[in-house]
Amino acid sequence: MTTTAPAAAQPRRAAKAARRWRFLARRLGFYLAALWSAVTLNFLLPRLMPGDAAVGIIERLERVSGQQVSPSAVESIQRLFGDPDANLLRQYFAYLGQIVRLDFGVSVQSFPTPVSDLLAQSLPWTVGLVGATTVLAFVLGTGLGVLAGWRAGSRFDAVVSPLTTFVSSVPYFWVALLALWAFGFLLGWFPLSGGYDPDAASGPAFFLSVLHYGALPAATIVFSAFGGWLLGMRNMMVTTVREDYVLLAKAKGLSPRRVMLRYAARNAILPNFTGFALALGGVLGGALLTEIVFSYPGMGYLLYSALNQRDYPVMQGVFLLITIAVLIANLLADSVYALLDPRIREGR
Amino acid sequence: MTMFLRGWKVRVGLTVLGFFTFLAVFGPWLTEHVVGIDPRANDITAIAAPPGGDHLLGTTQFGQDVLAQVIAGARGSLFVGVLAAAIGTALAILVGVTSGYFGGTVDNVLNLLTNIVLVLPGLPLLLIIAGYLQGTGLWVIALVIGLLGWPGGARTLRAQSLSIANRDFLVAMRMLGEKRRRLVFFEVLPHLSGLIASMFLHAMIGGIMAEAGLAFLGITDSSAVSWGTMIQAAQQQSAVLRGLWWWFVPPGLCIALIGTAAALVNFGVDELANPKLRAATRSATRRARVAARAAGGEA
Amino acid sequence: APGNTAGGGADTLVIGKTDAGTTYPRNFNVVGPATQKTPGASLIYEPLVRTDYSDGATTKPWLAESWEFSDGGATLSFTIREGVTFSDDRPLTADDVHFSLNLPLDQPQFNIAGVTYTAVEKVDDKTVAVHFAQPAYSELNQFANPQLPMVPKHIWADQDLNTWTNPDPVGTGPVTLASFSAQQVTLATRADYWGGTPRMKTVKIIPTSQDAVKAQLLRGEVDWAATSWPGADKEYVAVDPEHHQYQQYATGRAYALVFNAARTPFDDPALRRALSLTIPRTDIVATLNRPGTEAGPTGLAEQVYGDWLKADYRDADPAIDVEGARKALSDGGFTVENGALTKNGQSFTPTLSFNQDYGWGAYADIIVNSWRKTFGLTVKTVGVPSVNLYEQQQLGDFDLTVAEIGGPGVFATYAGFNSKYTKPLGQKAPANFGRFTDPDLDAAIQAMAGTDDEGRLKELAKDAQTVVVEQVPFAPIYNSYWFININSKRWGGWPDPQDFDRVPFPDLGPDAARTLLGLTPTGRK
Amino acid sequence: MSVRVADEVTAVETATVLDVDGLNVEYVTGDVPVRACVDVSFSLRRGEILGVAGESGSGKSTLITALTRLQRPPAVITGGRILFHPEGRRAPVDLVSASDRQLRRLRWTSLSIVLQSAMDALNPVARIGAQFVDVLRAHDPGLSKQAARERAVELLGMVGISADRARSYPHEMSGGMRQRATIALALACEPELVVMDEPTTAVDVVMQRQILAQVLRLRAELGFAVVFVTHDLSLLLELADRIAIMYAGRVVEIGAAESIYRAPRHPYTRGLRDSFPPLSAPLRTLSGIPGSPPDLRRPPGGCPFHPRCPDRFTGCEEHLPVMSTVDDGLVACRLHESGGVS
Amino acid sequence: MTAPILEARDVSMHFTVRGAFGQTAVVRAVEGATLALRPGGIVALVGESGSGKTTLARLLARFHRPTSGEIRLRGEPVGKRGDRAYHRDVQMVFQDPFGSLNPLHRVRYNLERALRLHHGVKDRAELERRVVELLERVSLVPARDFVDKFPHELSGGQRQRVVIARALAVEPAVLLGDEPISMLDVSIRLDMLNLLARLREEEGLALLYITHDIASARYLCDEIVVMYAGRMVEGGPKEDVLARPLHPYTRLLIESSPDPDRGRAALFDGADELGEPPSLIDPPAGCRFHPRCPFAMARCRTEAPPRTTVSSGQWAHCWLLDGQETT
Ligand SMILES: Nc1ncnc2c1ncn2[C@@H]1O[C@H](COP(=O)(O)OP(=O)(O)OP(=O)(O)O)[C@@H](O)[C@H]1O
Ligand SMILES: Nc1ncnc2c1ncn2[C@@H]1O[C@H](COP(=O)(O)OP(=O)(O)OP(=O)(O)O)[C@@H](O)[C@H]1O
Ligand SMILES: [Mg+2]
Ligand SMILES: [Mg+2]
Repeated sequence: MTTTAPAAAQPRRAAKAARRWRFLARRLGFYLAALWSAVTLNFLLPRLMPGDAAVGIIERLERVSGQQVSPSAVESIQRLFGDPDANLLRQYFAYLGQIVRLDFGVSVQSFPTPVSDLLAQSLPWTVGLVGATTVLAFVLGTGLGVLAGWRAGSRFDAVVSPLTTFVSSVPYFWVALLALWAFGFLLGWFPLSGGYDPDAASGPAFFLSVLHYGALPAATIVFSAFGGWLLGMRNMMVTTVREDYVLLAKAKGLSPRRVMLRYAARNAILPNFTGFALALGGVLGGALLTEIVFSYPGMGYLLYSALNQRDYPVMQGVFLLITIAVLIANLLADSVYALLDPRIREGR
Repeated sequence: MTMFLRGWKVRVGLTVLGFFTFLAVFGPWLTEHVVGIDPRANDITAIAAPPGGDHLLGTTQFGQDVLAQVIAGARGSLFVGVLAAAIGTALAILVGVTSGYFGGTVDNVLNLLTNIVLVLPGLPLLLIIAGYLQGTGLWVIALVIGLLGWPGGARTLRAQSLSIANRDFLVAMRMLGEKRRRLVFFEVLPHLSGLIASMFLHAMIGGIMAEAGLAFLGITDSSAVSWGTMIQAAQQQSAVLRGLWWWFVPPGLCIALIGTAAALVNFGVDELANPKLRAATRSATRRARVAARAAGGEA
Repeated sequence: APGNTAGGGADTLVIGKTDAGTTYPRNFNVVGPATQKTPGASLIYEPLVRTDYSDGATTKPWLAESWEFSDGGATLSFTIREGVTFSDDRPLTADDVHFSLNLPLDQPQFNIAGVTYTAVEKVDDKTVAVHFAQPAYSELNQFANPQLPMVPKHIWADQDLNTWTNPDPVGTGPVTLASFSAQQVTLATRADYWGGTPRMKTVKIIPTSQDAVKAQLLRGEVDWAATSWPGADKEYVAVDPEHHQYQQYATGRAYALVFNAARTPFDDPALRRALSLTIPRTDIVATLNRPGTEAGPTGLAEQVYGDWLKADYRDADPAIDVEGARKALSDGGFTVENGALTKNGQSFTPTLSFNQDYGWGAYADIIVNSWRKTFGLTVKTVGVPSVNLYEQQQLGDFDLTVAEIGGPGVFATYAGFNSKYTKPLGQKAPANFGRFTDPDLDAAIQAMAGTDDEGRLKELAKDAQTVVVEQVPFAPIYNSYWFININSKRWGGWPDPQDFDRVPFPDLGPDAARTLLGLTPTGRK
Repeated sequence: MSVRVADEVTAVETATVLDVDGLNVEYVTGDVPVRACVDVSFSLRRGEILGVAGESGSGKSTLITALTRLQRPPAVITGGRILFHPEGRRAPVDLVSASDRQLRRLRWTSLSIVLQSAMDALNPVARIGAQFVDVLRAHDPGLSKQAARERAVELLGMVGISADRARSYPHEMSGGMRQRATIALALACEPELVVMDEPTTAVDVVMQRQILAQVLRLRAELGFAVVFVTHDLSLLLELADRIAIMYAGRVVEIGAAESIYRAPRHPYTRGLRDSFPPLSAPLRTLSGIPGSPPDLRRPPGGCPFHPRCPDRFTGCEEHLPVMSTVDDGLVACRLHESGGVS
Repeated sequence: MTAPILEARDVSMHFTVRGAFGQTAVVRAVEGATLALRPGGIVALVGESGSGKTTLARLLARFHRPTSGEIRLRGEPVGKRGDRAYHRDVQMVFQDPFGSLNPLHRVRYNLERALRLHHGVKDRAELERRVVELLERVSLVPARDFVDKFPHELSGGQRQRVVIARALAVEPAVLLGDEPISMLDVSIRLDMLNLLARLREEEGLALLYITHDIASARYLCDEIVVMYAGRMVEGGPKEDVLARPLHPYTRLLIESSPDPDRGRAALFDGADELGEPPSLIDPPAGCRFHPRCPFAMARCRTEAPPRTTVSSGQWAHCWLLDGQETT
């Protein structure tokens, strides 16, 4: 409807840049609001919920030491972990201050190890395992989805799509259990727990052991995640293949491969891509159960153990980190989507 | 509707869903009168017994009958799935349709809320909240899953009702002088019913899976039987590594089956909404190929 | 090779640790309340005395060569063992002991061991004395607590324990930290350890899971672990009877059904007895895969407390006693109507809260099913996660619950039922969650605290047992054990549960040290 | 052949470029197939514009896609031949049975298409220029990227789009511009035949006029033949050399534009002509055609138009009229069957 | 001439739009439009796509509130009236007959709602009678065959009749038709136009007929108003406007419309370089047509031309007419 006269291009471009900035500012505002909500929620949850950290420690101490924690020890522990009666508002601002300084406090279960140490220890594992598998599942699922959608109704499609439906309906931790049993326990091909071979301390041996240890968890994550991408991509492909521009591309006598990839898939992938960016954001919190099944030393496991022991500082740290990752991924999704789809890029 | 029922996917899906619904509704009656075994009774003479004899699907480490538990578990799992889906979908409708239809400040506020809840990481948050509320029963678990499960749907519904709100027939009815509430319920909502049904099915699968996942982490009502608690119990007793497959395979399989069934029904719903998908089914292609071959055309 | 986790050589012992998550923090701050510390700390830092589970859980010397009560039991002087050195070659001195014992008094928030003495005094270069407010013969075992270790004053004196993680620990134990990684702790044994020289050069501790460790044991990747393995006979021992050992050592504690005596109708001992008599202990241990481990009526395991037990209570028949139970119920004036307990027109539908983290639900089912069968009584089971359950127990917010009872010694076991710990319902009680009050038991405990004469102690212990068996503050279900998994292909010399002087439990510091010292290489890799 | 065409096209080639013979296309859905093109036959000479007019659902788009073998499932060609006579080659190619490779070679270099909605016909995520380069290089692998880009600019210039627009995305251009771009795109490889499916329905009259003027001009320059489909008969009357009228999947009349306007033979053609009120001629009350088009799943027996036909007589509901030659045209109506079967 | 029943006086409509990036812009969709509808009269509003025809109709239907100017119903400014009362007099018919009927409701529902809302008819039999009567008025006979049909069971023309019947159920004084026939099959369009003409005759409705097809406008209406880029450029009795267009844009529009009766030679001449309609976000100053106008003068670029009325009530906004005013 609106056409740009070439002569007016210069001032237009400047105006467009200004608008872009304003847009970015707005988005940033949203992200800050979301972050603030997450932080506040994070602050409030442990305080609104019944029970305190000391109970968790005492219970666990009893279990570990096999001895009843004596009444005087109980008092000591309660003294060590905070004064629950302190002013809530003051606590809140102190907390915000801490967050800004990236100080997540001291872990309860590993007292006095700083939470940030624990986070730093777990982060690479999860990012490595889940990050890689998320990418892999996306590539695999989307690739197969392109094929299935391109030949919708073919035998390949007729077999792959329902099968995938089933596969993606299987609870993934259950698959993980089965895989662990079959390939780890019965066949002994893969280790049953851990992230690497501690004896292969460095160099290529270390790297290989990481691959070896990660193979089974990775396979189960890919197994249960690729189906979603496949089905999504297939349906988008089926819709896109019927678009006129694909028909026209075919009429142009281009090779089917080119039509499939450059015209159909290139357009069909757009919604899947948003999902992908979000999935990347979910990486940190995503494979919790898998990590637990395989005793993989990642964030999920950390969160789980923190949860069990009411280690609030760790829980808060993990949760915050995950939220930040999701927000960054959203921001990324926004911007990369705009890169991929010129209709959005130019802001219509 | 008849077209909806025609595809094999929908029929298979509905049959399986129906079967499990039947189990959920009549489960207790079935276990008592047909199987004849209380899912919680312990047969100490048959501990971790493989399928056969008195126990068709074998027994657990506690001498409890797996078949009876699977039947009883249908109720727990479906209860959580359906309730969570109902809560999530209801909220999604409330927020999404209100936001999309009314627009303005209401929309801005609700949209911000939706987006914020959407970016909060689901499973960890679920875990944390459910963790705080531990041991409080399937109700609470369903509630928590539902309360966190609405934003995606709300976003879709918002977009949809936004577009419907500007459709001519709505404008026309508004010009007739229909009240807003009536417009929303009689004109907008029926249009979203396919989408809502699809959302509900998705949410139900999600709810069942989430319950199982939470149970696996020990966040569950262990005095209720659900497939999730069965898997959890099996895992706790190392059933997997001890090869007691009859204990953990049936509940996992049931979840997979019900998920597949819901997904299959969803295919039908999708195809109903998007004729392009319908034309891309195997039967349609086959029919076309036969016709072409009969005519001898098209190399 | 796949999963070559151990990579242990002929001079390495590999311990698989199943209860500490997937990674270790580097935290040797042993007096902190952390539940996730670097494992192996109890082999580095040692207490003054140890508890001997092969002898009625009595106290035996460790870093203290001997001790002596004076002031009628209100003062306790320890004579420090000679020749003990820290791993930085400095000798253990009375100053170190004084510092270590004084630490919980000095900084009460680190009184994790729960010490009860009120002052510490260095008597001479070899002697340190502690003072109590009252006679404390029975409280000697607190010095065996791993949370009360002897630490080097020259290192610890100027650290802020609120932030210090003690990354490079220096202690008196048989090992030192050789290298640390989040997924493996490597300890080097000390040639100059006061107790002798272990034969291995390194001890590795790797994190693993309860399931994974079984495979690792089978493959010989782990030499030593402590995890319960129902079915180990078939799945493990039978595979290689010569090297695969699955050992059980009674901890002296027991899982018990605890009654909330502060709530009607559980204030009635007749009801408690009726319920206790109909707990199908044999069924439970059968599903646990631990036949023969039913607990006796006193809650004291015979394996540990053999000669402390009253003759009547030995070899108790674990079978349920339907007749006795029904009689007890009607003696108490109870009837069961429509599944509810009824007395004097009041009716009760009790609940049984159990720890759902350990899959206790099925055992709870077994118990309530038996009650339903015997009395027609309906009891609801409620699974509660461990932490919440613990909190509920402290608050007295339960009817019936399951808890582990016991401690090092008869005194420690029964002291927890002293009425002095009871608190009104809704307030946290540090012990005695069932709010049990019985003057006879209180008196027996009081008397035990005031003597160290073993004959007298045994007599008092029997009095206490009588109260417990008759008043039933709790109904013991099954005994608790340390489950030890051993693959002795590379290392021999393990203790035998039939006749042992040390429990080969890796976290039981002094016992673990003694175990290490006893191990001999088999020469295989 | 119209005189006006002779004025504009210097060398009118009388050779046939396309011969459609008994073409049948069905949509194979549900239990009963939709017969969207039934026994369609016509031929097209080089440089000629054949207009195809008909109501919505009469099978025009189906015909256009079938002509280029682009019909989408569930559409299936169930019979007939489409003989394409490439320039300089003796043997015609039957597009119906041609292999995919054969077709691909013919596509765009000999046979191109313009679709109804330009917004949908251009790849939304590729720049306009790139879409030209794409097809140019696909058919001439020797062409350098730079040369292809220059050619794209040249082609766009041909339809009055400035060079800097080559770097635009489709959504950045107005509807008219896009439609002109797709026409330029169709001419990129200088085809002999361009089929156009309502290329101007989505734009308004002023733009329509510009676009059609350009098509006419370019045809004069390049000499391609056109099959032009629309529901706007009044437009065709001005534009086309010959016009085919479709009803219910059948061609009911073909004739020179002039005679279709002045003397339509088929009652439907007449009705259609009278559905367009005049812009300058004196006004009179017009009636259109009563009733509505048939359901192609269950077309009425006999002449498909008979239920709406003002001139029907007994037998129309039973006998399917055959194509008969009447003067310089063909008509399928029993009123004119006496003229003899062609 | 009878008094106008519905009038737009100098109304403007500016939309604020927000792009995908959150930036805002003002679309001047309608500016300074003046229009009067009289009972029994049909006004055709023509213009190319995006010229603001629909927006003006929606303003008249009170679907939008004008940015400036006023709408008068029976000579009174609206604004005090409630929406329902207003819509009792003014109803609208949309372009897409499928889109303006909810596919989930039967014909009966649509008509009954209108009757209930505006006439409070509750009685079943009475409702039934009036529904049948309405269907007969729009020539959907036999009416009983149609009452229980769903929209998808009807052809386009039948659907549009239902839409009109629904509007008539209110018994309005004014009917606004926004391209009511453009989505219909060519063969049915005339039928529809004839129906509208009949309604005007029989009920004395005032009708606004929006179209981009000048030929049909000529066929149906009495008066033609031409819009260009949000502004009215010309209006007057139809034959005058078509035979002697005053504004260059009107001329262009008429010339562009297909007309087989006209010689072909002139038609496609010089059509190449006509340019495009302007952006409404940033419209040209002065006369909005000046960038495309072959007669553009310096003045056209800066000043908007005023309304000039010539004989017989034909008027236009064009500087070429400056000083030719006749009254
Ligand atoms: N995918 C399909 N499945 C079934 N029938 C179809 C399909 N596509 C088109 N048809 C039917 O085929 C017939 C011819 O359709 P076609 O699109 O060729 O008509 P058209 O003349 O181009 O109409 P329009 O003027 O509306 O574009 C119609 O009756 C239509 O209903
Ligand atoms: N709600 C709205 N928000 C923003 N802009 C609008 C809105 N409605 C219409 N417009 C803009 O106002 C201008 C006029 O639109 P309108 O629909 O009135 O034109 P029209 O003459 O009816 O066109 P057509 O012939 O295509 O129906 C267009 O540029 C359109 O994009
Ligand atoms: Mg068409
Ligand atoms: Mg419009």
